[in-house]
Amino acid sequence: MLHLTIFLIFGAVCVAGAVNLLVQRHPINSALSLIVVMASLAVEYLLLGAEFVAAVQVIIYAGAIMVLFVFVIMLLNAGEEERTKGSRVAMIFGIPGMLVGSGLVAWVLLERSGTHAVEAGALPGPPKTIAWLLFHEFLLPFEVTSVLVLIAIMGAVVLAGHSDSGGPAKKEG
Amino acid sequence: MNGAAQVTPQAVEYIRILPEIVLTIFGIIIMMLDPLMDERRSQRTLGAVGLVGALAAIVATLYQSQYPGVGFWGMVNVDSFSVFFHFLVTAVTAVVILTSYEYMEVQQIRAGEYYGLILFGAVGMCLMSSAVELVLIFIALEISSISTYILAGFRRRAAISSESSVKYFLLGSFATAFFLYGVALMFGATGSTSIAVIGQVLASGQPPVLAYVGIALMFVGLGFKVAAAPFHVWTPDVYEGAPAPIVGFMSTAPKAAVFAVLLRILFEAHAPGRLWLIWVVAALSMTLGNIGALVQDNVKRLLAYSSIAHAGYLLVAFAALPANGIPAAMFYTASYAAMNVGAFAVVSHLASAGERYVTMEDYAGLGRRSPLLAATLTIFLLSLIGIPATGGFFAKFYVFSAALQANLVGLVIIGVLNSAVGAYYYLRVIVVMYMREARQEVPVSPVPLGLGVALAISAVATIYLGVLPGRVLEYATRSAGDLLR
Amino acid sequence: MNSPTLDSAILTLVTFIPMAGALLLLLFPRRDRDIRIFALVVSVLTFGVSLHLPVYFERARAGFQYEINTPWIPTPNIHYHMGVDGISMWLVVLTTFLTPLCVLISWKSIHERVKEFFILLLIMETALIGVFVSLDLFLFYFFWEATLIPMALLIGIYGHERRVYAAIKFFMFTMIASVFMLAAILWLYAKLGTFDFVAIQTAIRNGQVDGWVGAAPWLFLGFFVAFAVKVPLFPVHTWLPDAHVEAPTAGSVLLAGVLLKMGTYGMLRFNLGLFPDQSRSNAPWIVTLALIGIIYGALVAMVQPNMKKLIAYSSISHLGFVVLGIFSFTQAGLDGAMFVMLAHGVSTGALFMLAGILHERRHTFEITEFGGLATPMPVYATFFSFIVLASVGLPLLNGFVGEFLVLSGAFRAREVYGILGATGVIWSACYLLWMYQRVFFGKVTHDVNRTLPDLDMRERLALWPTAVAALVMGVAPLLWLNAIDPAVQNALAPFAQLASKVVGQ
Amino acid sequence: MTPSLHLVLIPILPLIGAAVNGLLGKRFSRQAVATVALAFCGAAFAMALWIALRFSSLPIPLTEYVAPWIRAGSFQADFAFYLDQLSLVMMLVVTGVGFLIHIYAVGYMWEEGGFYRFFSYLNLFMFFMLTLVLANNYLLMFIGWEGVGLASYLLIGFWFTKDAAAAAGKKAFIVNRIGDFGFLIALFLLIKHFGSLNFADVFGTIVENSTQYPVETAGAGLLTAIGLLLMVGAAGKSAQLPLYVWLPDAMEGPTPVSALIHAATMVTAGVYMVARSHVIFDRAPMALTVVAIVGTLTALFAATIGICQTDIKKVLAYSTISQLGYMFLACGVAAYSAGIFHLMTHAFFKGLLFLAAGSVIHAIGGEQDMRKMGGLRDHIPATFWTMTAATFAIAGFPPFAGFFSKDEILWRASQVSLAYWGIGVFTAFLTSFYMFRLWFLTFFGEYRGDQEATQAHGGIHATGSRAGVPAPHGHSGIHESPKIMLIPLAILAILSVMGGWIGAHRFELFLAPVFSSHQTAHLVALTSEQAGQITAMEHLEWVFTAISVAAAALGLYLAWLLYRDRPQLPQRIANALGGFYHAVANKYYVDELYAVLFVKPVVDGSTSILWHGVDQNVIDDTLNDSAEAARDVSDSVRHMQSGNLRSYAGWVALGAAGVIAYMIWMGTR
Amino acid sequence: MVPLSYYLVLSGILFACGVTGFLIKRNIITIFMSIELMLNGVNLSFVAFAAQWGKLSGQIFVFFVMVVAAAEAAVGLAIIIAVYRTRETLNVDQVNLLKL
Repeated sequence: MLHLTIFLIFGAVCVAGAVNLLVQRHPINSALSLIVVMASLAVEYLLLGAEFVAAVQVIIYAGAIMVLFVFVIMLLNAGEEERTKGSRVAMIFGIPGMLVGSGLVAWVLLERSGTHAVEAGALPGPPKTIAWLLFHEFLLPFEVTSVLVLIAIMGAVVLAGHSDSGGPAKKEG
Repeated sequence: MNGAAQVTPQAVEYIRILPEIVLTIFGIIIMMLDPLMDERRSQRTLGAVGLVGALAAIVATLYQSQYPGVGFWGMVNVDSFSVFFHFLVTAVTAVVILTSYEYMEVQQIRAGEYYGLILFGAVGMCLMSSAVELVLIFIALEISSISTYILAGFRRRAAISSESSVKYFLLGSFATAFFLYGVALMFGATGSTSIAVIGQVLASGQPPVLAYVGIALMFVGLGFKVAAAPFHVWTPDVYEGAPAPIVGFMSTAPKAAVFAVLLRILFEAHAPGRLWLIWVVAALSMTLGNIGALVQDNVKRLLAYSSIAHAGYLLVAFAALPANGIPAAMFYTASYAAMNVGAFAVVSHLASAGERYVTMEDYAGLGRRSPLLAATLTIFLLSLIGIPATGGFFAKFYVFSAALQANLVGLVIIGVLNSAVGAYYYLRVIVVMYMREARQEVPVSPVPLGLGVALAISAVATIYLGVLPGRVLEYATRSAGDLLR
Repeated sequence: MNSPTLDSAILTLVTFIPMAGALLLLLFPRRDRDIRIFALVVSVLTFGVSLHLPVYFERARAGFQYEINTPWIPTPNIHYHMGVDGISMWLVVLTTFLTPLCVLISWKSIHERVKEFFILLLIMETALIGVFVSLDLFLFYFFWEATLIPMALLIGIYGHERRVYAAIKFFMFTMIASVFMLAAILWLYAKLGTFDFVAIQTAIRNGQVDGWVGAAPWLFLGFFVAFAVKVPLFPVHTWLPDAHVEAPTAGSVLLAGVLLKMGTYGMLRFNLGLFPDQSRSNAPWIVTLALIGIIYGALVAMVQPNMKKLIAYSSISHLGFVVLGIFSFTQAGLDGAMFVMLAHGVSTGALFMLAGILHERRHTFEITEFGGLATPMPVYATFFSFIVLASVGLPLLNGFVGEFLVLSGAFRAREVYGILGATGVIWSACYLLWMYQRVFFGKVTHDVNRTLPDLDMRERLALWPTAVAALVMGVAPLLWLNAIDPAVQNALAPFAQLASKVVGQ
Repeated sequence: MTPSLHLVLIPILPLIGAAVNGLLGKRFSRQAVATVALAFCGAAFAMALWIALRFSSLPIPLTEYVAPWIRAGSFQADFAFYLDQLSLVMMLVVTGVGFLIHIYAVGYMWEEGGFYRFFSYLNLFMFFMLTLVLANNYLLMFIGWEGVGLASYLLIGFWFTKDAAAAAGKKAFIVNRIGDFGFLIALFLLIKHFGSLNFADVFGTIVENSTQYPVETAGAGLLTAIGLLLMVGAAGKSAQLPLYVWLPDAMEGPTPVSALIHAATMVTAGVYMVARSHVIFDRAPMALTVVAIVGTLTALFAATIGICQTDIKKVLAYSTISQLGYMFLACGVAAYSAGIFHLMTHAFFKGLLFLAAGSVIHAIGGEQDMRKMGGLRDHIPATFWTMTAATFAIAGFPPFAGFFSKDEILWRASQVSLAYWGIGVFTAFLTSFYMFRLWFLTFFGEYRGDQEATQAHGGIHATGSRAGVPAPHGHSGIHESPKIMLIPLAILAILSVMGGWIGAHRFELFLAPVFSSHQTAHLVALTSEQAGQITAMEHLEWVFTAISVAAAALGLYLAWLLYRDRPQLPQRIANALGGFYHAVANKYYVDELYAVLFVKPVVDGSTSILWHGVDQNVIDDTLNDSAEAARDVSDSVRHMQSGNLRSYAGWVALGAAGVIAYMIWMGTR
Repeated sequence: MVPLSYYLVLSGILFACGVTGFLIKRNIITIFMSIELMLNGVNLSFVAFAAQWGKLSGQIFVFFVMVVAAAEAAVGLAIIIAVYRTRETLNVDQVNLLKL
């Protein structure tokens, strides 16, 4: 019961954070709501017994990635969002599409995915086991991510770095 | 599953990822050389290194084909199918690098990252075709995607380039999320992310609905990557804004790799319920792509629409029976790669500094100013139309005949009609080149060696596939057998 | 010598000599004169070699001769299968006959991008010959489509003012139509696993194709639409006048002389050959269209102010005769249809050459720009009148034999066909003679025309063969008919039942 | 059996002449051209004579097979020639009159440009005409049939710089084509039902299977259809109603051409064809009736027009039409030999009339309007006298040739219906009237032309005289024609006088093998039934003859009255008649009527409805509109690409929803 | 005891919120954050399914997803900076030079 309560509380926080992300107009507020979502998700992971994931969620996601976001928001001094009307398609087709799609998926998840229930900490995921998996069965993906990271670094350097001539970028085309 | 018991991979398993390793190593070499050289010299040297890397990867692929089998605990599977796509990707990479030499100099683009990203991207693409595990596929997909996001924005000073990049990036990530959600649901439905296992589960008895949803979401993600309607909307914008050689690259190599993934998921994993889904998507892609292209004046944008249409033709093969459909699709990717890379090579040559000359008007009188270049482009365009004696013809031919063998008459009718309508806009380019006089002076510099070689390779490949398609198709058929085994 | 090796290689030779010539031409330096001479040599050589076909042809044998059949592409099962019968052989010869004349007639009128022009022309010849000799549906389609590009380029690059429009129109019309044929071919392949014409024909006749009953009408239409546009049959003919008017002379000659025959040849070979039942049941409306084409084409031709357009519409009318003959399913009708194809190729080809000669001098085709030309250009006028008379269908010239046979065949099939078709005889006299009168008779109305030079040697050289051919074909049509007849008989075998039924009525 | 007569040579010889002159004549001198033309034409005549001399010893009918021509399946038509009494007569007339006219033409055309061309065409005409009469099958006959049309076209348009000449040539060809259309359909019917076009085959089949091909009295059958269609062809070629319109215009051609083609030979081809096909017509009484009616009406109709014409050649042209009507009348009453007889005599006197008229025109420098002639009797006596002979012949005065043949026709016609006879006699009166009108206007009274026109020597004789002109003329007022022209005149005059003396009955006897061998039971029955009546009417014939001669005399008197005695009277009569006179003078406005009824609707309809309407507005616009529509659709598809990222995501979301919905539906099915 | 489907629905809601955010937000950075939201939703699914099947590999996936997300973030933000430099705006509705 406690389990369910915790789930519900943090689930609600999580959803509230997500919705807040949507309604907030200043990006920094959205970023903060996102951090709330991530943190509450970390609790849900713990409920599911994924300790390692929960930790990583907090450290990498909420920590590193979101810091990056906040940093960029600050850097670009992004102000409040203007409510421009750029896209009717998104409203006329996108939102209904999203509603229909997620409704259908929700229906499937509720009705068709069986009546499994999970105990708190049902599948403990201690770092050691995870590490074993990571360096054996998932060795290749793990190694490959290094390429991914390399690309990310290069990309960041190329795109965000100063242009070759050193001066501010000119507008073209 | 030989990997379960063992602790470290065997040597042969490294051979099974040899091309990827080679590409990575050369990518790293480029990165390390880059700071050691001054700007001017680095352009050529790094390009040369990149080319060597791509060629080495081709050699590695050929070598690798001697050692088929599974590696890394069921993560990768080297079979003729993967070898086919490895070869395709690495060859395209090599040609694109050749194309880029001149472009880099004209556009003043930093070479180190450029070639490095191409090679690293190729790693992802290669891996996609040999990966048989959804997570690895996902990572490989991301490698190729992210590298192309960056490459699309490489002309940083051009607003359209960065816009192209950001659009591609955001929508790409959006679609990736769908794909990933699909993977998750698939994992939930079958308890595994290994394609082989999924295939076993799905093939035995009625698959759970969750699996259907999983397939649907993965299809959305992959459909986006191959620019299939209605997930194609990004294509014209991105292709227009991205540097021309990169468009040539990203409209072929990653697409081919994603098609490989799609083939694996749909056929090797015995995805259920694909027929009408593909039917509609294919029909829609062909139609929207062709119709959209009719009024385009920007050649890059035109070719973008054309690539949507070609994705549609290709998807027709997916609706066919696997035994015919897979080889047809593979052949199509190959010939599409040949002609499209070639076409974009010409476009990038003509674009000139700042990609100024990319509209139809700029091509006027090309047949007179630069007959050979115009003739080469004509070959590619004819192939894109699907005129006999070019690869494009046989590609369509196989696809449609595969579809007919599955009795998809309606789809074939839509397809052939589309290819006839599509002829119009390719023809417009030819017409402009040969039959109209230039209104303004558009400079055409002589074709440099690298580009010449690239064009020659593409043209020869296009013609070869159009005159003697037998061997390639035979190989593709064998691969299909491997895949379906 | 008529050796077996040569026999099997001859079709390949005939088909690809022009292609080889084109490739060699690629390597030529841009010396226009040499290029012209070389192109002429190649085309004459092709003609010479192609004469082997009729010379050693076994007239009495109905089947395919000079066959060559080797696998080309294993998957799909494509064979390099060529062969000719009495029907296709003459079309090959017609093609090789007209090409040297095209080279000659383009000698001076093409002075820019000469090399490309002759390369395109020679490639065109290869493709055209290929269409007629292919016995593998795939190979056929291959050549069929291959004709499109060089012709579109010839029109688009070397044509007149509205050349681009005409080129695109030509391309799109024929392209859209021919994809239906592709679909039909693919269907056949999907069911039978072969493209071989003979094999498919046998399978169909033995009823070995599943789903045939439902599919056959559509397949028939698929083929028919492609051919009908090429012919061109009535409602889909509008590309032809535009294409002709804009095309350079050589383009027009090949277009009218050979290209259109691809359509009628296709109907004869494939529609009749593969779908006898469907041909039979669809004949009424096809014949109706053909008749409309005959009369309509003639009437519209009559009021054209543009000489080339007039000839183009007359082609529509003449090709209507061919279709009428083919779908009369009578021996005479088909013999006649074949003969009209050949005769029309010669005489309309010559007419276009003549129009082109005039254009070279005056750069216009408007009839009102001329008048009284017989005074400054008597030799030209004589040639023109001869060809006009051939085209009008004067007995002892080539036009008559075919039209007569077609009409008598059509009449035999159903009286009203013959009667309506025969009105075309009147119309053709009307529009051609009227045009001739306006161009050549009366006083010279424009001063520029007073000093027009008459034909020079080269032009005479180009025109003489057509004139001689027109005469020989009219006087001794048996030279052609005795090869055509058995082949037609063969083609009509499945219709024997029908024929007897009609006669019985 | 004679091994071979080389009949083929008869048509071929002129063809060779035509080819030689046509290809090389440009470099020949005029003498050489004339020599070639005359030699080959004369050779043909000589051969014809030679055959005629041997005729009694030949196995008649005689077929000479030369070469195969067309074969398609079981149908075949060959180059083969056929000789019987009928073709012999025709051959002699054609070669004989043709040769004479050739001779005449040498003189007449001497100063013209394109001399070689003219003789090449003329020889070509001979070739086709001889092919026509010697053919052994309808298709070969059709060659000649069309071929003479061609030659006529070429020769009418010989002075091609004259628009009227060119137009007339074209008109002739096209109107002939309309007739040929009927001929062709008849051929198709023959092929369909007999499988052959050989005279022997077709007629043999009909005669042998009289049960299958009975006399079609009950209603129109196959043979009636064939007969009527053949008649359409004949009407085109022989200028019968309603297809006669080309012949008057054809007078734009040089006069020898008018004489040879449009009087003596070609225009009679229709008569020959009907006579040749008599086996068919005999069994198709309805067709015969049509032939007779058409012939009668044409005779009358053309004669009335002839009265008011002022152009000397036009008068002759309408007279020709009228005389041809007589011949058809003869055929229509199954009096084929009478028709052929008239054909022959007509060839003599009408040929002569034209040649003489040519001589007149030649004499006064190209003037053709009779109102500007007059009093030429003294200037050109030879022409006058020959012309007189011909005029009396055509008017039907005994003992001139025309009397015998016309009388025979009228008599035979009266046997069938008195209406035919009545109209025939009235026409004879008209004929006599307008011929003597011509005669008086031309040769009597005062010369009404202006002297200068004769000096200038005519607009059409554009080219100047050259060295070697046989007789000095052209610049010294009215002059007689040279000898080379007068000799043919003389010969023809003799023939016009004596040509009828063999007598219609003897002529009929000669042709009897042709026309009676297949005589049907029906006609035989008819004649035997009425045999007594016929003998009873023997004396009636004399009465009829007297009446027709009286009619001719009346015509002569009236002409004398109006044009000699009181020249002002015609104008008053014309005024009194008013509209009717104008209608007649303007040839009943038939040309205009045709123009309004046929030509204009076709041309306008083709232009505005078919070309601009269907082709451009319907077909092309439909296609352009659909292309435009495709572009519009394309434009709207473009607008999917609004450039807005969120819209793109919207499309993706929508698509995803669709895919998900579909897959869930698949999964839960 | 929490029914598994609750977790899954929660993940679905997050995913849907992410999609919605992509559709309605104008600021490029916020849109990017919406994508992160979607990925987080997916991660929850992975962990939940891992619990359902008793397979740890599901948790490994999450790890990889995070790595990818990190890489994407680095690149994505760099791209955003580049865009900002050329366009001086972060409003997607104004980043529409490329269209039609």
